[in-house]
Amino acid sequence: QERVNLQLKWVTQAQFAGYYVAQARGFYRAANLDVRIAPGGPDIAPPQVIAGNRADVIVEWMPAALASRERGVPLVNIAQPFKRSGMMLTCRAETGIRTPADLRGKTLGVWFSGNEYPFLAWMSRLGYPTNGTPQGVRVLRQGFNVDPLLQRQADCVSTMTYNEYWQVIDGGFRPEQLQVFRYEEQGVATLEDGLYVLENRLTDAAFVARMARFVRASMQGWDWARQNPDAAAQIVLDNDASGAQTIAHQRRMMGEIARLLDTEGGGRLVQADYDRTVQTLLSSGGDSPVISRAPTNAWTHAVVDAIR
Amino acid sequence: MRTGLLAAVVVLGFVLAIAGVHAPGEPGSLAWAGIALTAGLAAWLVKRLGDLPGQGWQALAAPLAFGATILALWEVLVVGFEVPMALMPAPSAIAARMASGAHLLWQDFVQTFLKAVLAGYAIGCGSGFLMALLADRVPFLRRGLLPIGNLVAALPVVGIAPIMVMWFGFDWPSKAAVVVAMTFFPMLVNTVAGLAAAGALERDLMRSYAAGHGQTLLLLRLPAALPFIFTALKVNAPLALIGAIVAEFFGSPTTGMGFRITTEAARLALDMVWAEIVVAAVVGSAFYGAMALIERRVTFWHPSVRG
Amino acid sequence: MRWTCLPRGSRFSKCRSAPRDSGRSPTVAEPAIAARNLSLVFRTNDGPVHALSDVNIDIAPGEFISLIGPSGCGKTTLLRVIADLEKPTGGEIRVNGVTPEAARLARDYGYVFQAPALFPWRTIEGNVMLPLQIMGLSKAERQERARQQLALVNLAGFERKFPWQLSGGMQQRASIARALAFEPKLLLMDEPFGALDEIVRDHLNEQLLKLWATTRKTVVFVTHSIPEAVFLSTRIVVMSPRPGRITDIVDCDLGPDRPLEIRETPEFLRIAQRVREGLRAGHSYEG
Amino acid sequence: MRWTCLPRGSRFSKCRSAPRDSGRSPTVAEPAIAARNLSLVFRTNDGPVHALSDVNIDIAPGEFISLIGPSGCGKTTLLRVIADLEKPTGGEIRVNGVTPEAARLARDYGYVFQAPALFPWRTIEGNVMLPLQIMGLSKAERQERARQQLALVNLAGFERKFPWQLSGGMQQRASIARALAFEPKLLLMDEPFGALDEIVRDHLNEQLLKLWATTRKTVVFVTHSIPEAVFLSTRIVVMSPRPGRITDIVDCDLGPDRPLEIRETPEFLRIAQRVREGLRAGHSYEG
Amino acid sequence: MRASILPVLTVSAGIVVLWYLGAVWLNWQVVWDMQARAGHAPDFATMVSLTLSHARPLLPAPHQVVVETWNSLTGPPITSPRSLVNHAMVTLSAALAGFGLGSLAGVLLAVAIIHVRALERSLMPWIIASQAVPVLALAPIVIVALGALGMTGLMPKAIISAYLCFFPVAIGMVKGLAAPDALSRDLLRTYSATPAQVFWTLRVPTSLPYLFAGLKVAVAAAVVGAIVAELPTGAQAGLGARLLAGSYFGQTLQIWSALTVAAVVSATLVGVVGLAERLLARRMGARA
Ligand SMILES: Nc1ncnc2c1ncn2[C@@H]1O[C@H](COP(=O)(O)OP(=O)(O)OP(=O)(O)O)[C@@H](O)[C@H]1O
Ligand SMILES: Nc1ncnc2c1ncn2[C@@H]1O[C@H](COP(=O)(O)OP(=O)(O)OP(=O)(O)O)[C@@H](O)[C@H]1O
Ligand SMILES: Cc1ncc(C[n+]2csc(CCO)c2C)c(N)n1
Ligand SMILES: [Mg+2]
Ligand SMILES: [Mg+2]
Repeated sequence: QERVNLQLKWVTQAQFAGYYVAQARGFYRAANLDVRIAPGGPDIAPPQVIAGNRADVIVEWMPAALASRERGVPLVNIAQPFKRSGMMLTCRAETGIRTPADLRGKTLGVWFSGNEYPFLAWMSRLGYPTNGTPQGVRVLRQGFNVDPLLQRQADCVSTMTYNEYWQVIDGGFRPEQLQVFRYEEQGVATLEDGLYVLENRLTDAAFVARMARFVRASMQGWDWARQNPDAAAQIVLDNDASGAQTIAHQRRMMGEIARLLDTEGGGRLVQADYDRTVQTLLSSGGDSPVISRAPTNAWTHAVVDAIR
Repeated sequence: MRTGLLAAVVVLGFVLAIAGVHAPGEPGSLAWAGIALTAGLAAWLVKRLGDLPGQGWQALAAPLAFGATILALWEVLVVGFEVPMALMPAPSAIAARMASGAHLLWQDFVQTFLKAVLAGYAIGCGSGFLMALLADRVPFLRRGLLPIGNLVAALPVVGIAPIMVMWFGFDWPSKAAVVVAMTFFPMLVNTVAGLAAAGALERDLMRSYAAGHGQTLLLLRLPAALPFIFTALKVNAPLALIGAIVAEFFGSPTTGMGFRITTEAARLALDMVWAEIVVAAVVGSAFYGAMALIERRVTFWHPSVRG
Repeated sequence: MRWTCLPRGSRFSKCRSAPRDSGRSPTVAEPAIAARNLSLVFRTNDGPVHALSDVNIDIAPGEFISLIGPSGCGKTTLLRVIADLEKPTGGEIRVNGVTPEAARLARDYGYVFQAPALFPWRTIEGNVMLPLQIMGLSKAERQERARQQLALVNLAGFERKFPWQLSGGMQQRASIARALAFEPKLLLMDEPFGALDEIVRDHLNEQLLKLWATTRKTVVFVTHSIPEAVFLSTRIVVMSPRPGRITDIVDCDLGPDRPLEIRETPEFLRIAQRVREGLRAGHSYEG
Repeated sequence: MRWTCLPRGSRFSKCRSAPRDSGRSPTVAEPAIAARNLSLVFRTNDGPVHALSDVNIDIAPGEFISLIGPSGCGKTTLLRVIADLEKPTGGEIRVNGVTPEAARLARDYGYVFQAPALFPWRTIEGNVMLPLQIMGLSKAERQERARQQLALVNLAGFERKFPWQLSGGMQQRASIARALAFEPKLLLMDEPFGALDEIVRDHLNEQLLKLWATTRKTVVFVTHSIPEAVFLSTRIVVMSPRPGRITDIVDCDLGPDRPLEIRETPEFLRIAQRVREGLRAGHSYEG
Repeated sequence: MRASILPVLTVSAGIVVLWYLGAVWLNWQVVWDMQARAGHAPDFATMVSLTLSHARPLLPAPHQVVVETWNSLTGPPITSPRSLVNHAMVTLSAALAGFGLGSLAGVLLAVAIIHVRALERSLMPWIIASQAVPVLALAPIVIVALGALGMTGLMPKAIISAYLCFFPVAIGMVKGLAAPDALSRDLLRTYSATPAQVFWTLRVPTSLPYLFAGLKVAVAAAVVGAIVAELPTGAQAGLGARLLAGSYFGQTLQIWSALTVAAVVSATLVGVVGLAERLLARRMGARA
């Protein structure tokens, strides 16, 4: 059996169900792989982990991956199981926010750490400065959860369709009391959860073959998870060492994740999505742009092609 | 004199080494041998400087030489082995970034140090001190409050920071609150220990004057406790800075040293991360140094100062 | 309170031993210090130490009492009990008609400890001013009194020094100045002149006697010097150790005016001899 | 080293003053202590203090030298310079032919400080054993010697007490026992008997004299008691303050056997008188 | 010991009362908003009971914390990831290892500094500077670097924990080792005692009050360090993981119960150090 170390972007949850399912159902073993899954967390930067040779492949969002590439960690996207973005901005309706135009002068919670670029791109498209001037918006670096919204410290907060949004609902809001803006719909969506490896390793045919088996088994896992959401949620829960997750929440998350997946494509990156992501990032502007020029060779179909 | 010559050799060695690694082409094994030799000489230089008598610039020479050596080695190794910036930037890259990002660094310094740290440090040390006095004054409280004080004050930052953000909002007050929680306990413990440090005979003297509790405190026990209190003030100086920076991790406005460190780290802009770290280290040391300086002046009578 | 001793030469013997268990001074209305069956036992890890046992004494206001006795016999302990620094484990003690605690709270005591106990963070002047500051005197007055007292103990010019910059004897003199500066009703002095040379000692003996004669303070004074005790005291209490108890109380009616030369008079030598015998009797080194 | 003093009665005057600036003992080959133009100035916040000025003295091996002088005249400082605890700012000093530092490193010194300096965390026995422990003696021997020395200073039974459970005089005796236990070549004693009563003091004086007579240690001894100095010493160094200097060196040829009664002999009293005059001359209280 | 039970109870009772009042006051707004959104307008008594039983409170009521803590301590089997006992043990072991390493390092450093003047001058400023470096920011790098050296599991956490706790020990100890008074040092000088002898017979006993004050701070810091170090290891197990997960999912009660356990662990460790101090002091003849 060949070893594969997989570094996740975040803590164990249904967002990564495919990988846990592939492991629990023996898909990896069937592909002659011994996969070790390392959960992430708020201060784990998967690119750093892979640059330090502590992982063979990582789950990362494309903005962060491209940023790393520009800073000397040559990440290459080998597969893109998530087709759509689940990120959105969720506002309390009582603030009177109905359209993006109403955001002016409001306080918005935003995730930083590489996740702020879609937001910045959106704001620069709307022409709102983000430095707290009254003509623009006031930005808070949102912590891990939606408390700022519940406690009225912010008018809007960032949420994922599959996670934080439901925490707002659990916090006592009914959907009609919320106004959501999906990044997909605002045209500033970027690609999320893709699989990335270091460029130089792709010259090794054996490694490409190993990754091909890995991607295939992972996509099998995603397929199974999509069809058996409740069982997948239970598998995720069994793998949660923190003991903090609840089954109800994970089931709901699995349901939402399923809508973002692209299992038919077998994880093949669609170039149009990639181009849109790069465009969005290049337009995010500011004093410290995440990428200053369009990257080259940041993705490859070599691995998905090798699957066949 | 010999020291001066040695210093010149070391400086020349490092200048050559740095120029060498920056020049195109791989440094050969001869170059590495030269670098190792220079490093050895530098260690000897630091030792010599450390043994210099005197209090003025001589006292600064050794740490500066030590620091400069570390920096030079760092530069040579990082550039020489072509370590990616994402893992470890070279000092020259950090310096360049410090120059170009000076306004951001200043803004973060104001937000984190001038607002959160100073406020939190003052309140935290002050309340730890007052709590110790209170516990000392009322034996009932001493027995009741101290165990509970231990309990409350030993809470981990990671746990309280999100709660403080909930309570005090995103801006600096929540960071100050975390700093309060962090600095409180060292001050409490040290003040309590210090208040027990006055000699029995001196206490008897005050007793024979029927000096009130306050007078005994002010005239005898607090002066005797000062060495302990300053220990806490010194320990707390860098601690407060760490506390504020870590607290910014759990929600913040878009300025602050902790904000910058985490966001830039996630983008692998490690030059900026290290620039902030340099600022933190310098500020923390200066803060500590200020406390140490005050300590020397105030506790001039203590054997550890008198020598 | 009047001086109760008879004028010089009016009686044949001015030195008279009081019966052991009633150490009462002849004409006492309300004693400054009255101890009844006083005892004190220290509990230590290896058994109790009987520091005071069955001590009875009445000290009239204005008396000058010396305690003398072998090392470890309980002199310091007795002073500490009087000053409310130690609670007796048996018996009773009254100071000026009240408990030692009440007397202490009324700031009746000036105590010169056996060790100087100066605060290292205060200058010599600052140390002498300490009790004055506690009593709430004005700064000007504090400084004036400190200056006077330091001059009295011949430490003028050392006001600004710190304790560790002084010799042992100088530190002890500073501590004497500190106790005198504050003009207490009751002066408790534990071997104050132990570390001083003969000449300074004589000088300070004279000064103390003068002070006592003019202010009529009650003084309890511990010393190891028999001539000093005889020269200064109205009565000398001889103690003996384990358990610490009073073995003899020697009256010492030399009258209020005592030039240094009195130490060569036969009466003086007789009293001294008597004290020496008392001391030797209670001592474990005899023979 | 032989005893250099003349037998009793062989000369008319046994007490002779040496010329001030050459304090040389008559028949010295290599002095145990030789000081030449020794001076020491303390720098303090308010100006320099001249603690020692131009001190010249030769002390032969086996001599018993007493230093006497007013409080603050530099006796302790001189002792500290001899013991390499203070560096002189001028002049030269040799101990057993080497520098004080070398002598210290050879563990030649036993020093009894003016204050007891007992470690509060050690029992009395532990304190007495401290130097023995440092010299590397076996545990059994340490205990045996500590027991002996404590018995000598009459502290048997207090081995397991901690210093604060002892009276002032008992602490001082413990510190004497500590210095004696380790049998140094050179004994430096700074007012060791200051806090002791006459009888213990006499007893310890005799013991010290016996020890000195049998072991022929060189002893430098600070005291404020003139009789004590005369009783113990072969020579008495009289000092005077500000700047601290030697004003007189009084020979004291009473011979090696000195019963306590010698203190009543006219020779004794004459020497004492001479010392007293020297002391008074250097004193600022005269008149 | 028994004498402190009543005061502790009294003070605790006072704090609990204040805490309840605080809970009502702090949670009022959120609960009111929630009720209003649901179209209710509850009366005062209902409001009070709601503020004390809210699932995502700003400040949970004491009984909520107690119940949650008790449940997660005793509910699941000890080996399960849902058991707080399990997490507490993970953190405790890292904290103890870190405390051991850190206080040893602190003491050794202080010893070195006291004896080699050059060290104090060249090293001390950098040690202080290193303390001002935010561990949490560097922790990922540290973990990655140590992982590259083959250290995983307990060790990296213990090292971060040690890094946080060596400083108070070192600073206190430097002070304490320099605290012996001049006379005692002179005494040993006359014996020409070796530096090692001065160290053991004089410096160590004098430094103990400083050492123990430092150790108490350090042991609490060790727990904090272990918790902080749990985050970049993937926050999988330990009280830090619980805190983070609780925070991530807005499970305020979970945060508070993890905090409670962390505080109890810290306070117990501080108490143990204090007990050791008292026992030692008694052996060294301290006055009652
Ligand atoms: N705190 C204490 N604990 C236990 N024993 C003590 C304590 N203080 C004093 N003692 C013992 O009490 C006895 C009397 O001590 P005290 O200090 O009164 O003697 P003293 O007469 O003043 O002696 P000295 O002339 O040596 O000062 C001694 O045996 C001493 O060991
Ligand atoms: N560390 C110091 N700093 C400054 N001055 C000092 C210091 N030590 C001693 N002196 C001064 O030196 C002089 C001599 O002091 P020393 O202790 O030698 O006197 P001494 O003869 O032993 O007196 P005593 O009999 O009172 O003990 C004094 O005036 C004292 O103030
Ligand atoms: C400090 C912090 N930074 C970023 C994210 C965003 N994030 C990282 S992974 C992920 C998937 C959702 O579960 C999301 C939204 C966060 N939550 N907290
Ligand atoms: Mg006494
Ligand atoms: Mg002296």
